[in-house]
Amino acid sequence: MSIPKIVTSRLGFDDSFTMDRYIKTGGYQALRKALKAKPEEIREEVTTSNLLGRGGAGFETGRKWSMLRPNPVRYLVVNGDESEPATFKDRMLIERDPHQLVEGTLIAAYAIQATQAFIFIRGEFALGLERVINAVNEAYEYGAIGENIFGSGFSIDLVVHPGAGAYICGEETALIESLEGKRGFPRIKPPFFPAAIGLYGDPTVVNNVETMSNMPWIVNNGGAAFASLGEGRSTGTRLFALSGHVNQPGNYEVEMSKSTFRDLIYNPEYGGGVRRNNQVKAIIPGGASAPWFGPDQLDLALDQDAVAKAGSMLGSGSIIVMDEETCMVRAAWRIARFFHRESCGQCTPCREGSGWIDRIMRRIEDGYGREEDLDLLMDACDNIAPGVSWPPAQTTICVLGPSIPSSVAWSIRMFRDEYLIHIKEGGCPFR
Amino acid sequence: MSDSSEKFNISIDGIECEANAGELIITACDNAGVHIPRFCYHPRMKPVGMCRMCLVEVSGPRGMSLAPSCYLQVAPGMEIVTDSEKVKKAQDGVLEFLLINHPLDCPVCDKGGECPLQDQTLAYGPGESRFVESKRHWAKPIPLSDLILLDRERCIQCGRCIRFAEEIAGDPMIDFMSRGETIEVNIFEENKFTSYYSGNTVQICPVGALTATPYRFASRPWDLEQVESTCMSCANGCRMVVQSSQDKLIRNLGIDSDPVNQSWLCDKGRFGFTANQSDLRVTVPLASNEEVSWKSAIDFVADAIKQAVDSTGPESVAIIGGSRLTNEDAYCWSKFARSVIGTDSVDAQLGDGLAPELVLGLPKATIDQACKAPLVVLVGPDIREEAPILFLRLKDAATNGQTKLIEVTPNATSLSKYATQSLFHRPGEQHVVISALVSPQELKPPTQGAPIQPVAGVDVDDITLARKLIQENKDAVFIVGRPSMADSEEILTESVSQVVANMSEAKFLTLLRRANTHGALDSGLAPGCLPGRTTLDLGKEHFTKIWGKVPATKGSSCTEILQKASRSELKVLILLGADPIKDFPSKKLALSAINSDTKIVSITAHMNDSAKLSDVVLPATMFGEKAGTTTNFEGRVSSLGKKVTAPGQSWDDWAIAVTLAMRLGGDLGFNSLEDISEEMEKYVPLYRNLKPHIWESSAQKDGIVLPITGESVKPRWIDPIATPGISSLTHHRVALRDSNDNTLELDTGKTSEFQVLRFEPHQGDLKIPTLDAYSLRLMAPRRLYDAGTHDGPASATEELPSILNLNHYDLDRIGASTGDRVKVVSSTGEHVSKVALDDSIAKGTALIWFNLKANGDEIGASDLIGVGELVTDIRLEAI
Amino acid sequence: MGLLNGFKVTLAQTIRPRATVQYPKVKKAKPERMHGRHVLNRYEDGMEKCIGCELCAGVCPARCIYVRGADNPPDHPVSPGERYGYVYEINYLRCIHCDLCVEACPTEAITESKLFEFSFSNRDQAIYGKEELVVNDDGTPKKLPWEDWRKGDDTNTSGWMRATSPNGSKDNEGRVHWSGELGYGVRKPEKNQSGELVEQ
Amino acid sequence: MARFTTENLEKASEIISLYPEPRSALIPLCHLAQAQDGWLTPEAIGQIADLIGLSPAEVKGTASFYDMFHTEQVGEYLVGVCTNISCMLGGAYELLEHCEDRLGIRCGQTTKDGKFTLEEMECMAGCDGPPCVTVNYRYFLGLDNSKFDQLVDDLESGRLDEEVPKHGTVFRNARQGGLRANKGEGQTK
Repeated sequence: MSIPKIVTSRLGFDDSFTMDRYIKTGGYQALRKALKAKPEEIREEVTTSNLLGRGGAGFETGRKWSMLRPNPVRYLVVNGDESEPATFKDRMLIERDPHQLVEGTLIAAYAIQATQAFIFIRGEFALGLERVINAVNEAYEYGAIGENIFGSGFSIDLVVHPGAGAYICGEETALIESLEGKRGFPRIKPPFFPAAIGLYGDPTVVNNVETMSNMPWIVNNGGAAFASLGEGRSTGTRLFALSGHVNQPGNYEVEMSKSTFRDLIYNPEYGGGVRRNNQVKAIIPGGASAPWFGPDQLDLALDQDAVAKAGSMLGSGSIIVMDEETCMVRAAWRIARFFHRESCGQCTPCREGSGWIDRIMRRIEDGYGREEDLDLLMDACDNIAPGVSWPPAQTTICVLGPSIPSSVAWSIRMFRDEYLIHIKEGGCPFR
Repeated sequence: MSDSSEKFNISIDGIECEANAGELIITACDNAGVHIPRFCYHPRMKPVGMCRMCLVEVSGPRGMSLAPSCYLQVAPGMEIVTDSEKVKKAQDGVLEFLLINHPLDCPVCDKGGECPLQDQTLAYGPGESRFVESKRHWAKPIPLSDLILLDRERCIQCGRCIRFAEEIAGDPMIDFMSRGETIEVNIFEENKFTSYYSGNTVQICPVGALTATPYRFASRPWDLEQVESTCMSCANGCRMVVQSSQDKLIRNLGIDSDPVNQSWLCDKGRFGFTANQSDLRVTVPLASNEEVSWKSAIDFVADAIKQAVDSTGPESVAIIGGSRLTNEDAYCWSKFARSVIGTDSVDAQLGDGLAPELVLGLPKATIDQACKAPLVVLVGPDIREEAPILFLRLKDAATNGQTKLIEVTPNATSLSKYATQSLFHRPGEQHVVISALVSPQELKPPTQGAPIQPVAGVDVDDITLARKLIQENKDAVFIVGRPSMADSEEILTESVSQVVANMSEAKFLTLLRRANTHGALDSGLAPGCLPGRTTLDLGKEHFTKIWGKVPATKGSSCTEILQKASRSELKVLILLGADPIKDFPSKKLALSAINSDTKIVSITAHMNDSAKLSDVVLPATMFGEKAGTTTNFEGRVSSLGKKVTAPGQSWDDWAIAVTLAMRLGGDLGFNSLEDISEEMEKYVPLYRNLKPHIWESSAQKDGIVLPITGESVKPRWIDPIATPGISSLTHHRVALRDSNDNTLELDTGKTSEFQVLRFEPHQGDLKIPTLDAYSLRLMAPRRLYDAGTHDGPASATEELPSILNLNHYDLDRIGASTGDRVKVVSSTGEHVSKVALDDSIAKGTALIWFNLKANGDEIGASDLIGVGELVTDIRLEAI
Repeated sequence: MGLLNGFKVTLAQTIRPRATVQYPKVKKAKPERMHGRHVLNRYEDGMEKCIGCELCAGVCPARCIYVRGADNPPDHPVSPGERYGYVYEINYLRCIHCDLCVEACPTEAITESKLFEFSFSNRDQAIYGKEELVVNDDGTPKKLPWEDWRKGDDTNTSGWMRATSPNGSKDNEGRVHWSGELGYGVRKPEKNQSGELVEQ
Repeated sequence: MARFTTENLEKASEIISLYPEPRSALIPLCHLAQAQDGWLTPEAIGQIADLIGLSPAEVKGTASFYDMFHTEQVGEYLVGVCTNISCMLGGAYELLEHCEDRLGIRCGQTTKDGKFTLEEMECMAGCDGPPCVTVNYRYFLGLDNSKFDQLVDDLESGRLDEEVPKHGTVFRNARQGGLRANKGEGQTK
């Protein structure tokens, strides 16, 4: 295949994270180019590229920028708090190509004329933090950050902010709260849309690490070149994090819309097939909060809209493959447990509901389930996200609430028999 | 919430109604009489949308969807559905979730019976639990402070307490800890929740998670009785309900009174009822500390008065005190003193207050007016220590409102954080700063080009900035009070003179310490004053007609009375709930007066230092045990409720006066409380139209500011979930609609009978002695909790030692360090005290909190203060 | 004939067995569900069941019960949990033995024995306090000198058949809701009750 | 111990200067305190509160929200085993059981010698090598039972000292100096 590597071009080098290698491979040229253009030209390029946010929600980056409220102070915050289960693409970009991230951030900061930029990196990424901080220090020395960058008259400071271990801080308003030194409680929207009232009450753009890493390429090659890749709204390439029962789990950059889930799982260049040549039982196409797909949907294209139409989402671009030897109750329970542990505790349905669902699921898995538990689970799910449908309705401040029912409800819908076996046999048949 | 008066139509459950722009859906529904269940929402705090109980269906761009009504604002044409199946299921679901981890120990829980969670579960919740797993467990109640206990199992994480502490009180000593299902409210290690306002968190807790030790397990809601009343812990006059069980006061709860306390109470007021049950209560008449009958006690007092009047004239009988009394008591005593004894030597203040002409004669501002004013100038003490709820109101005005705040104080106060400008001046030189701020002349250097010297220790730049603000806001509200007991009241009078002379539009709020001082002054319990805010000269004619007799000349003030007593020129001194030994600024004078030949009669509810040395002690009823009205420092009259029977043989103060009068051959003409209020209404123009039935009308539950302007007060609908525990109050709008009595036939306060007292600015020239390099100027401010007998035993704060506090510079100068003993020399003599370091105190200044309990090597501020001195300067010597 | 007609009823009655007995010389057995003087029960470990919640006082139509709760002393707890009945008084001059207190009690602390024969010579005596009401260590009621206890008066106290349907569900009808492990007085089911002890 | 060293105090004020509002420095300062002491001591919380103008309760409340801050002492090596979905599919629970046996402690406990604390982690973004194990946030991917034993041996013998810094130290480098760009008009709030 001859699709360009947009964000993973340097990953073949062992020293991909160094300034040396970065400069040798054309680093900071895009920033120079961008600084010569007008900010609105850069914004135009990005709008043309139709780059969708790579964080999960998939919102057009250009449109997000255009919604910023006019204000003397504007902030750019890069969301590197990657904690979605089975998502590990940002960690790779942070650890292996920090300069690309820094350059992308600076381009974006220039484009939106930010007054200060922050890169929020998940606290657990110790190596990543060290490398990005180094990259930022080097970039300061190089003159790429700070006052009058490359003599362009544009000045900005870039602060690397470590997180401290809370999944919820990936939610943009929680991330802003956390960056303000508060508990990572998501804010209520309205009125706290970051573009209007964000960090310290000023308009703020929050973008994902992968989104930022795409910036240098877009500036170098133009938005149109980016838009020519992929199909429809899903343009460019995208990093997919493939994990679970595949022979070669890993991050793979593929052109959007052109491949299918099957390609990704079975292509020897990518997943290399399912372990022990087993059959695929189910896949989770976009992180823990996404509804599940069965084997019949493997031929769906890796296209944001196509997947949405099929009733799920590409989300953060992580694909979890489960083969026929997997206990679906256990898999669904583990995801429910994750949300239980990561609920921030603000809204009642999420705080209490996640714990309850965790406990019921565990009971079923341990063999103490009752048949009425299935209806109970569905009803509890319905109370957290009325309708238990996709996209979910919400009774909570943020979307973590409606994410809880997803794995539970879909596993019950798809594998009700397996639940009943657990209940009738008093335990897990896979153990 | 915006003040915009724009109105538009919305539909609630299919019924069209009007809503104000910027209003929250939940408020609009409340106004329409549709109740939406809620837990975290509190009308006095910012919405957070945490509990999700208030979900309703709202029309939006994507059709009808569930949305929390507590933070969404109404929009024109909005459709709101509060009773659809979808909404009911959501409410049911949220309650089921809340009950998952909530223990069902309602029979043991203090909230059981008045619990919003119980009530709303019954109304909106599931009938049965589907939860079979085990609940979350925490250690049962943990103390957050000596007063507040927390049961984390019962907590539903609504965050009301935390938000109150941070948002309203500004004391963020509690916070959420941990995350998710294990989230808990807690304090940091050993830092107790020692806020003055901690009791409010108990009141607003929608479950029994926070309980207060004085009420813990003491009663159940169904055996409580309640009466509306007004707090008499300070002169702020907070509205509250007083609850009792088995004829014992058991709990006070704040009423959401819009113009006064907005549902908050300070801990002193909230737990003040414990003073009613104090061991220090006097329950029988005592003569020479022996129990006697009322008859012989009255005989003794009457004989003493008669003898004194006969031998040395009526002015040899004097009365001090009156702030504990109701307005009716005060009027009765005023009449008794003037018409029966014939003395004008009556003083409700103890030399620690403000001159009557300041309190009665200045153009007044209400709390509300102060909080809406563009500029408030605080001239005086730390108001958190003197009027804690006024502090909350001002803090709110400064942080959430448009009010700018300038403080002119000797030291940093609790308001400094929120003030636009803080001018910390040398104690005793306040009037110099005020003069620089308000006078038409700008500050000028002594000679051309020379730098301008600081004014009383205040930086010139600060003065200039503050001056600019004041000159721009000529209608500023001045809050004035005594910053320190060591400064003479003349200093404040001088400051006020400066303001009045230069700013004709300025209004004043006069801070008074004790509860009904204002009412006592209104009733003429001050030398040279007569009821209705008039003077002896102006009102003599009128009151001679009514009372038959009024003294010819002005009597003595408290200081003069004590001086006369110490010189044995006084025969009888009646202490009307006063304790000069504790409260008079100079202890030396108070002691020598009480220990003199003068016969001392103490009419008191508690055995205090002065009562112990009195010849006769008469037991009086106190707050909660008597009805009547009281007047706060705004001049707002509000009603007092009688809830319990007074212990032992205590009498109402008015009854004591009536009996004494009869024994002395006079007749005050009163047989009941109603008789007194009737006479006051009839003959004192100030109280005109203040008929008893007014207190029954819901429109005036917040009290009425005198003089009555005829402005009608719109009562609030009181959210029962915001303040659980108060059984239905007639503040409810429903009740108002029903009432069609003509209570608002109130007239203007103009008087046809006599002229009222007006404050005339003095052209005084105070000569404050210059502070010499070897001396320190004493500052003796008061704290909320002091050694006064009115305090309940439950105190949220640690006890401070009564010792000398100095900054490190002065401490080094005498070569002492914290804990050392030093010799203190003042005009009253030599004393020994421990010292402590406090760098918030300015150089050259020493601070002792006034009237704290002094033990061992400690010193009371009143030991050092002399009489008739403008300021108190002291010298220190190392021992 | 006419004469006898008039005596017909009387004569018919004279040959019937007598319904009255020579009380107090003769005493009839008391009905199973007789409500008499209260007892305050204990758990088997001696702890009092009363938690001082005042629900009995709240529900009492005669207002004859006075309860005050207090914090359990941590070293010598009187009842399990935080709170115990510090004061418990019943005024028998007012009590109507309606058993509503028994229904209201969340811990089955108060039940009624079948004793009704007690009289007082002064009003104070009519007010029973905890001293009189709390059962002995072996779970039997205290028998006070002025009370006339008969065999069976202290067994089958009323709690055993209280609340046939505690939460209003008909499923509970006919089931014994005396909690099995709760101390003194585990009862056999009454006639027509299923006899299944509900698990706690 | 407990209070910041002079050097760290300097770092602390440097960190505070990076942000428009001091409160933002809360998390970095807690990291700094933890790097110094291994856990977040009450004294450190008190000092951080002073530095950024909050009450200690607020600092503790905020810090306790985050998993990485320990308000009680933990072991020198914080061994985290991810058991989230991808790692679970890769046998994480089986490995976790082995870890418990090998270290002789249950999940969440600390060994008696204070060396190891075992924790069950949520997804650490190491899904390409399940099960993912981290020691003081340094990754060891694709471990099986014997490789884990080897890892424990290496840690105990100090062979990994370079690679795995002492507990609490998340990152070993920091930004030097404060802000360099001119604070624009709007930026000083």
